[in-house]
Amino acid sequence: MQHPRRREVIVSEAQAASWITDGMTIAIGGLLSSSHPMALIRQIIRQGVKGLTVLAGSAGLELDLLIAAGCVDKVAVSLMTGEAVVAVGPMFRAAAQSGRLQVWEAEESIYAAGLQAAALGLPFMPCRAGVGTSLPRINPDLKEFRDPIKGEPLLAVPALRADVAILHADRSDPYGNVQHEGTGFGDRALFRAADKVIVQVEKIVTNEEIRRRPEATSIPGADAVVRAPLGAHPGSCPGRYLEDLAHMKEYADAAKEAGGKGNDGKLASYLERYVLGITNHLEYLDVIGAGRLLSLQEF
Amino acid sequence: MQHPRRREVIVSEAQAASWITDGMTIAIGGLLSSSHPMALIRQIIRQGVKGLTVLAGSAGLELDLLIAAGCVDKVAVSLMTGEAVVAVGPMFRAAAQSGRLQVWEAEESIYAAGLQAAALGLPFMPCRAGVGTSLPRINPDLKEFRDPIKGEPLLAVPALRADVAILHADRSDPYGNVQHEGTGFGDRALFRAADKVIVQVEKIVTNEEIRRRPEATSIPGADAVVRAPLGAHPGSCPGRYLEDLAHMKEYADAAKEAGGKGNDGKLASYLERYVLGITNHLEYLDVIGAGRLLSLQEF
Amino acid sequence: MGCAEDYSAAELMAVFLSRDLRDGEMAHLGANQPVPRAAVLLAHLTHAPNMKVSQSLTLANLIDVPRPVPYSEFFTDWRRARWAESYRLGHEVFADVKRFADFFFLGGIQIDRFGNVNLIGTGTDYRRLDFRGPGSGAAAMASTFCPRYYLVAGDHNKRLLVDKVDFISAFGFGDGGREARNALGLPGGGPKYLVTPLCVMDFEPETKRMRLASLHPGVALEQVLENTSFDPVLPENIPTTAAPTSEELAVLRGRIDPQGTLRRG
Amino acid sequence: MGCAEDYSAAELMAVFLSRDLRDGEMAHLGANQPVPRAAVLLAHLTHAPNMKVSQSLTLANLIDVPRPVPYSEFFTDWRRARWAESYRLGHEVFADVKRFADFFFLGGIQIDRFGNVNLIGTGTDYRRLDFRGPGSGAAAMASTFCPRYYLVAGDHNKRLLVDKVDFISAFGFGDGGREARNALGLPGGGPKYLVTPLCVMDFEPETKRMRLASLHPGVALEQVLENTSFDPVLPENIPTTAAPTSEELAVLRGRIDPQGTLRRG
Repeated sequence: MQHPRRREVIVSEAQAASWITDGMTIAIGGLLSSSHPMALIRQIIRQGVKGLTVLAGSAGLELDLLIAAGCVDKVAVSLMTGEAVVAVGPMFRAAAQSGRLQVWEAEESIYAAGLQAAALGLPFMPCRAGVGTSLPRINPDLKEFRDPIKGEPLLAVPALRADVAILHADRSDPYGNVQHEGTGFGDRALFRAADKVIVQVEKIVTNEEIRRRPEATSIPGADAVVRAPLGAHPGSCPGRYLEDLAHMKEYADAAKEAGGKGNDGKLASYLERYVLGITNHLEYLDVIGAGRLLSLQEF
Repeated sequence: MQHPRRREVIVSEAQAASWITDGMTIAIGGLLSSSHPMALIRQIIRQGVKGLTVLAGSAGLELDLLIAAGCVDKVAVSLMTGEAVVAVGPMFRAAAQSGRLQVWEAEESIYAAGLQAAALGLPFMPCRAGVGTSLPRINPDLKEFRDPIKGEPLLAVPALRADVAILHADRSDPYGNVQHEGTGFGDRALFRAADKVIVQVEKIVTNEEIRRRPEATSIPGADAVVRAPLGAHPGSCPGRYLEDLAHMKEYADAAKEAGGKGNDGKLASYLERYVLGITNHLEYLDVIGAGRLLSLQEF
Repeated sequence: MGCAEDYSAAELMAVFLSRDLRDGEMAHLGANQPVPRAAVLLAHLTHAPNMKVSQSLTLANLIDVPRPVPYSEFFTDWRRARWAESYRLGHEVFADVKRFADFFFLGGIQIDRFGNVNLIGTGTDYRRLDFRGPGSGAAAMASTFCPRYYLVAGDHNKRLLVDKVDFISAFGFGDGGREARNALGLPGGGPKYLVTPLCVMDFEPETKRMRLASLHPGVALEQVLENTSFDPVLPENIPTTAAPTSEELAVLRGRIDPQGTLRRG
Repeated sequence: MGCAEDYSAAELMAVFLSRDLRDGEMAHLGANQPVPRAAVLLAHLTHAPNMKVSQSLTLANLIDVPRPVPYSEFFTDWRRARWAESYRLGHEVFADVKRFADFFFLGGIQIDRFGNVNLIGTGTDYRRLDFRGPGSGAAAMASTFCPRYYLVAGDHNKRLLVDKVDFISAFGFGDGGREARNALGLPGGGPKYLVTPLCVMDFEPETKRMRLASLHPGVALEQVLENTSFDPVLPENIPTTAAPTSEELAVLRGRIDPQGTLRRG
């Protein structure tokens, strides 16, 4: 009998991103300016995917870029900020104000409740946060109800499930056992709420390396793993590199001109230079340049 | 200005157990035959606490011992087994059959839902598991209801909160930063559902040792920490020691005679020898003996 | 593939179940279940190299384990965590119902003709049970969500196999009928087989009544009927459960059960 | 304790807030909040050695940190995790409402006279906002459960301090009244103070209307009234906010804000 072998799940960014097609619901990992799967996001833009619903949670400029590229129809969001770079993503702001972008207005614990409902196989999760606020009025999916035991006023948050979650993490073995460095933000919750999960990682490591610290395995079974060293750039990645403030400002300046003033020349140049005019993540790193990349390494 | 100092939370088992008084609701950590806070449980028995409601989850003989000692009026339980030693705890069985013990009949995911409701500050959690079963009939606290969004049949599980959770873990610093070895079972959920948490540990370590692996901190802030090396005996403790099968059988045999046949002489002797006739955990370890204890060390 | 002559009923049960498990599935092993454990490991080490096996609340792939996989009577035995690739935090085992397990195994103190399982106790008055059982464990959750599950009986007798359970811990098909589970919104597929030391039963698709699927080699139909409280549906031709191959027994005895737990009884 | 003469409004705000924080409390620092950050660290390093400080989703005690505690404009800056004693897994930050934080700080794009906060946007039609804000963050959760919180304004103007917010992200006291929060079953205590560069406001107990609690040194009442859209309740005697002591400023400038962020703004 031939000794059986395990199936590896490492794929290219193009293969992975091809799972994402027009009209799907995707969930994006990371938080604010850290640990978004930027290599996959740039690939999705290159593939010209349209009409996405994005579960974005507390998002940063990764969401703004997807909106800028015209991929997004609807977004579930609790916070959307470029922090020190720009208070609110300019393209998000413009699209939301014009009504082109449909916003499923959330708040962090409401967003978490929706993801949890999906993971638990429930139609809804109750939530006390949001009672008394405008959220159930401006997001009619949030239903006010009285709990069946004590009659207290609560919100019912419907399940937020995703077709595919895309995440960025530190390492994985070839079989999809993924480990984050740091807290992992809400990535485990996205994994649980999604049908399929693609994780881009800084490094592929051996299975033995994973088994040295099984307690660190955060995603026990990614459906696909993509090699993407420095793949959260221009955001940060815990234990690896800091935010590229200059690059984020370059994007934000272009987006402000396009979103605020309707002058989208700079934004088109940005997209061409960093996303559409190249074919993969390694080329992207070359465009950024080794000197810049190495200067971001965390101490 | 004097340099400020942090407050240490290490106390004796007697000081810790004195927090637990007649009629309280306590939650007990560990799972089946592993990682129950036996040193604290024996101390609670010594202190003669009565009328406890116990959140026991999937329990082993630690629960049987507390029932045998007459401390328990009511128990929320999803499973109660001595595994290879005895299929069902004899004193639990006898007390439940006679009606002396009130059972809040649960199931593991229903129990988990109740704990989660308490942690989330919610009056209830919805649960799909249990729909169609006898559980809502025999436990009227589980209310059948239709969800407010899709109208699906679900159970409403009321919040299960505890006055005090008692846990056993591997290590803690003097400030209550606790780390489990292994999975920690459901201990984090009990921590979150309880007002106060007492953790007995195999070892007190420095704060620097904890900070070497902050990601391993499972209970970030026990209210009291008790030194109790080998304190889960006769159960096992991951990475430290195995079950003491012979001791568990000694207890089970005594309990079977008392529970099944009403002959409680052996049980009284057991309680006298291992619990009531001694004053603390170190004396207990002496009664068990170093040879026996060392023979249980895991490989 | 040769055919082995000498095997125990428990070995046959494990082999039957192992053949029904597929590559890539997630297997959750409960407490003290020697037959299901053997079935999972046999499938894993033969035709399912990508199975994920949950033991002691850790997940691992065991195909490269160089010695017999250790057996323990204690669910939490931490020695089985040695090959762990990830931990299942106790409070999160139920937090992702899609990935809890693709199948699981359930015993009971009563199992009825519609596959309902009772682990709570027997008697008519819940406050004064004749016999208090261990409780439901995770049976409600797993039976609600798992795509399929297997009822496994260590013994085949009328006390276990009843017409109607006194209490339901795991809803199989309730009072029967194709829509029994859909009517309650239960997403899982329900019980697929009952496997006992005498036979295999499945569920007749329309009524969801238990149906004799095969008799183990050497077992007579009467033996089954005399030891079952209800009348199972009987097909026109009753097949015989396929015997283990010598290859299956070699893996079973060499790498999974060298201590002979399944042969003792 | 000497009285320092030269300090910025932001420093005064931080000092005022720090004095209201107690030993043993859990502090959650949000994104890019220099004044709250300074308030928490100042309390911690002076009178609250047992504070737990949440930064970058890790918890730490910082009293023995031997050099200035680093500041970052990015919430997730992992360099602040260097003294971590535990991690707050992102998906679990809200899983234990008792231990999220004992207090927190909230800014807004609008704050009204009953302490309601708007982070969503301004305008009458939600689908066509005049100005889209960043969104509510964790404001609903924190304002629902925290025993108390502080409203912190970087600027004091009529656009920010409005009569009624267009949208409510964090319910303070709704339309006012002592029972405003109880009627909705909100367990937290609501906002305690609004602190601006000009003054401190609290909430009049019966109506829960904002009330001028103190004017910062050198600020005239008219300055506050001219820059506030509503009329705050005015006490008979309006105290002056106590100035920082030289010790407080020494800790603030030496160990917390050596880069002078609070003096620039």
